[in-house]
Amino acid sequence: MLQTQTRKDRFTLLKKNLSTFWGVYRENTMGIAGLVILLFFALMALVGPHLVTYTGEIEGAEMVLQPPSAAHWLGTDDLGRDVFAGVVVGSRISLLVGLAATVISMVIGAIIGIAAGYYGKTVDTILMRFTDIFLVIPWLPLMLVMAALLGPSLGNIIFVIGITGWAGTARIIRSQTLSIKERPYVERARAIGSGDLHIMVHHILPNVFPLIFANTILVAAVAILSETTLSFLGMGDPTRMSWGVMLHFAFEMGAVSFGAWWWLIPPGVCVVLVVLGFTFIGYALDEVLNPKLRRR
Amino acid sequence: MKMRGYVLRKLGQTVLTIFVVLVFNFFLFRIMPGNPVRILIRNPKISAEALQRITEQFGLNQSKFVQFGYYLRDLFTGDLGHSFVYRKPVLDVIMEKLPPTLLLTGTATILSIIIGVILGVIFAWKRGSKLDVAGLSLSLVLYSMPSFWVGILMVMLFAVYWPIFPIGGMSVPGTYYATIWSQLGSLLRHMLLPTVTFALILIGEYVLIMRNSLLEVMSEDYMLTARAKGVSNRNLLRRHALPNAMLPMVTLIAMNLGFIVGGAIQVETVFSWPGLGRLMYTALMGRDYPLLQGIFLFVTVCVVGANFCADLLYRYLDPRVKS
Amino acid sequence: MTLLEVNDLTTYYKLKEGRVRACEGVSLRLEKGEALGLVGESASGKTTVALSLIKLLPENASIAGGSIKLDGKELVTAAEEEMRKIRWKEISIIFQGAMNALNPVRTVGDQIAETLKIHDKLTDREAWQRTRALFEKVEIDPDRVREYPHEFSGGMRQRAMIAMAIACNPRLVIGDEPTTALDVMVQAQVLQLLQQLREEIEMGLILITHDLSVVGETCDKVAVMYAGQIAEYGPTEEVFTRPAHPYTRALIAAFPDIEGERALASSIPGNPPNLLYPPPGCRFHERCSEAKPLCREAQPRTININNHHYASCHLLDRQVKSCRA
Amino acid sequence: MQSLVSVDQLEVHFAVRTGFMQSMFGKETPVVRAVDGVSFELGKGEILCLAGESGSGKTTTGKAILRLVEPTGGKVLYEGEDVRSYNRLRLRAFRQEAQIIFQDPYESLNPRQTVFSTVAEPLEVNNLCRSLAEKEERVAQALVDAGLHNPRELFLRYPHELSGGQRQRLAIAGALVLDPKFIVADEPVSMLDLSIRAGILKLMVDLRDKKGIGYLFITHDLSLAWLVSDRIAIMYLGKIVELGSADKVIKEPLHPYTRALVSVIPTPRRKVITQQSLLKGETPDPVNVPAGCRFHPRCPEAKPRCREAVPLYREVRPGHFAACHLLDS
Repeated sequence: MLQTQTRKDRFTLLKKNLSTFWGVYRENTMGIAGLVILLFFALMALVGPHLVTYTGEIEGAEMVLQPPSAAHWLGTDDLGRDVFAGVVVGSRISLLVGLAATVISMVIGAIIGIAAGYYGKTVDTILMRFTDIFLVIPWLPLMLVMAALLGPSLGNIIFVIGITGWAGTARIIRSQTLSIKERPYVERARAIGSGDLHIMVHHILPNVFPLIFANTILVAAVAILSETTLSFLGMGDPTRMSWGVMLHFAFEMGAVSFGAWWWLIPPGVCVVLVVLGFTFIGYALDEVLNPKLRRR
Repeated sequence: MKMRGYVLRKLGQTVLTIFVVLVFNFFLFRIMPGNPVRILIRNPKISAEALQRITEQFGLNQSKFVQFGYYLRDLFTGDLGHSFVYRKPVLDVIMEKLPPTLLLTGTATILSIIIGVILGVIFAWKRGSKLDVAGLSLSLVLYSMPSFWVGILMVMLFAVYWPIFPIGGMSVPGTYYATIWSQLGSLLRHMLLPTVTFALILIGEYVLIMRNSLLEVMSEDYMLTARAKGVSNRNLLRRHALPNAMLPMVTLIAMNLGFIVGGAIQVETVFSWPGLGRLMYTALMGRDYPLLQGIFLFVTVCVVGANFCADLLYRYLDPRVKS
Repeated sequence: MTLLEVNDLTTYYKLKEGRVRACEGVSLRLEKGEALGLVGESASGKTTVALSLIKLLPENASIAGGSIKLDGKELVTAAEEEMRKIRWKEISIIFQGAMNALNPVRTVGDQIAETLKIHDKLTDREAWQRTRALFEKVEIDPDRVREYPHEFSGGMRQRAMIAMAIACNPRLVIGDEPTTALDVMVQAQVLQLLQQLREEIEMGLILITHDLSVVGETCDKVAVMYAGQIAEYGPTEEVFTRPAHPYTRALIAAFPDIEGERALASSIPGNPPNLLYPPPGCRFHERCSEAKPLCREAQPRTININNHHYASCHLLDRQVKSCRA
Repeated sequence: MQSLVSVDQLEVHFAVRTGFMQSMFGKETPVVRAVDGVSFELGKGEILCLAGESGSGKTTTGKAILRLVEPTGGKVLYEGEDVRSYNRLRLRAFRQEAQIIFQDPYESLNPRQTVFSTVAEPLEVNNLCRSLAEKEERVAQALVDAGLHNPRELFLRYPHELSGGQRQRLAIAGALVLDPKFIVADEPVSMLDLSIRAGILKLMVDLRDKKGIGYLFITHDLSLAWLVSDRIAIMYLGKIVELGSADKVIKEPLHPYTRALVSVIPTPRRKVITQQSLLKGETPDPVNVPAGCRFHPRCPEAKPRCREAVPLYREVRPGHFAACHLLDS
């Protein structure tokens, strides 16, 4: 895409593209809100765990399941641990799992989608049949079964979420590739003697990329939700605190009937905010990158 | 003729999908390292005859192909194995738990589709208004919530904080109901909270899709034609926009069947609803592999079958789909 | 008798960047049963004029001024309820892409019968009977009324659109590029059909097109639009043989004529202006080979050249000339 | 005139895509006969026009010559060599000399490529430049040749920042940079406004005069064909029905189909269309090609023989070919 002559030109062009993009994106309230939310949580995950102490030691029976107070802003759990500190520490694992799984999904989805769309015919038929099968298999049971068989660990949960989440992406990218493949500029590229690889790298990829980008954001939202759900259902790594693991323990230890709302609500709110943040950005990108929608 | 070809093709795809799921399932539970059968055999406390029985049942002393044949034979005779926890055939356990699940998911799905479509239409029609913005934001928030967490909030609010509804289950254990009506009333009271939770989870997405789909349709040229023809607003919506806008909804509802299964697992777990979803959670917690595998297969085949029906429905609704 | 009188019609689109002055000060007049051609290049505002006439502008557009009188009745101020009765019964419209202008999930006949039921209050049976008759009139096999748009060929869909447009015997039909996407032969067939129908039922026709020949073929009068304004307006023959505006002249010169000389005409340099920021003075001055300093400063008046032939150009303005002298 | 491209009985048949099940049950797959036995010669520096309605196979013919669509039969000779026998390497070399310009300047340019990249790409793909300076020089020259002055200012622009006419000039520059001898121009002006068409056409004719480029000009517009081309070939349902010098074909057409097409050539000053009888119906689908003469179901002069025998395509008058039974008296 950026095969323009000198490094200086390349830089000028990059600046021009970014400023055009930012100029449109900036106008989008939703997009800015999403960005602010995500920046906040990214900061929490990066810096937060160094600022709080979250130990698994019992601080004494009187400190168990305490409602919020000045000492414990969000109260304590059944082991007397500070819920606020748990939320901060958990953010790191939750985001890590979500992002890592997203990368797996997107790489698989993009490769399968582009290959199926570009090569067409038999390759397409086989890959898409396979994708469709993945699309109809109920997603949570599949993840649960795989997670149960693999055993609870951070790597496994990332693998399970990543490996089950690519099908929708592959479908979307395939259809976009199909439509780009038929554009005259691809035919023109062939007419000047370009090979398949050149066409895929210089013509298909740059034009599919905005879609991959927008889709990554939405897949990330789903991945975070998946992590929470799997961990809640007991498939998470119990030694690595995440929002989902926290909710699992809270539920199993009867926080609901005890009325320990301070233990149940904060991690949930965090999940909702992060997912909302991703969704907002996804919607905004969709609007920015898809001018047809912009007028609404 | 064309229709028959279409049905045949879709049927072929469905059968293929189910076959792949079977192979996948076999692979998952028999071949993968650390698979349950191997764990079973490794159990040092296992008796010699039990080991013999298992070896025979799964054809462990024979080739993988023969094992797969055994597996298929068992499936087609309805033998999904024996549950460790319930000490009963897996299929029996599933059938026992199926009706409560169907009751809950069916009610919630129908409810959410109706409400979702209506709200989506209203928001699209009044796009840009305060109502639209508020509805859209709420839908997005609902869509972003983990399903189980919505359930937990509902229980905390309406069963613990204000104890209006029972905390879970389908009935009060050990109660004798004098009349069918009192039994039904109790059922309704138990059902309300999980149903509403379930519907809330689903509505968000339906509203968003319906609204977008309708907006898209309303910007089409034929809608301009219809307006130019002097069609009244009511008919514009009912006879011109909705038939087109409902098409993506049908696809979505079909695609969502898998999501509904996922929702059922979470909602039933939170509300201790005695259905398939909670059964799966129990199987997971108790590492009851035969049961887990049975539920997974059963649910997948149901969803694949339902998708097949949705495809046929779509074909019926959209005259443009050619075979 | 005057069927339609448009005076000083002005329509703006609101965009984030500002106002798009898509149609400014447009005045037209159409006698009963007359055909008027509205010619212009892409983005010259012709479709905006059409949509303004039936008040079906997109949400971000509105009529900012002027009047539209149909049989003496003012439409600009008419309420939506009233417009709904006028639409199709009095003014109908044929859109460009008939594939998209017909609802894909309803049969073609159903969509035509619907209009008859709405406006002529026909029963279901009568409406379908009329629909079959209309199909015959536009030369489609009436047995195909129950087919869906995708089962029709491009030409047939456009014929069906025409059948729909004349269903309620409107007094004015607006054709927005009705033949553009069609093959030459089918285009000719459709034009011929329109001409026949016009002779049969006395309807006024406003034909919007970028193709001068279509206008020459079917219209009594022509209005040439450029950048949202009418550059020249008059009887077709007169305008095409003695074009007064430099733009019209260039446009006609650019049209290949197999009976003329076999040589490439020169094109008009430059591009039409962006209507967000239209140039001051005459909107054509940047591309005009005869532009004078005045053209850059003042908007030209509309000059009556002779009987019903008008053009907006400083070069034709005697007052301007005499001032100079 | 020396022949640059010579096409002999070119055929392009597509199998209609059917489902897996149908092909498994051995149903016969229908074939679209998009191009069905087309022959013509194009001289060096000649402009030959392929004219016809949509579905006549004119675009497919153009693409098949460049092997952008693989021909299923017949021969294409480029400077005496069979294009169909080319291996990858030779095909690449051929494609440096034979270029294509597409109809829609909005679609034929990659929206994410700058003007420079668009024009430089052919050079890079074929490794034709040793230094950056040389590349810049050649790109700038091609842009100037295509009528885009001050080329260096345009280098970093994107296609959407250009006007329709500029875009088509950019597309032409992308073809010119390789110094082609042969260009297939597929409806190069039909998406452009009338007022900018003439400029593009003039550019193309000038390039022929200056550089001796031969054009296969594909269009549906006969008056345009008459204006720019030396000879015109009229296509109907995958076959050429008539071929001759531009003046002869337009002024003295032989084939009834050509006559019908010529009779509806629009002109702003006279009413020609609405005052005559027209051909009925539309061009049929190339899946079900009529037997005998393909045009007979719509031909106003059809005889019984036309329904049975395929008419011979032959030189009726010197340099003027046609395929019609009515001409074999």
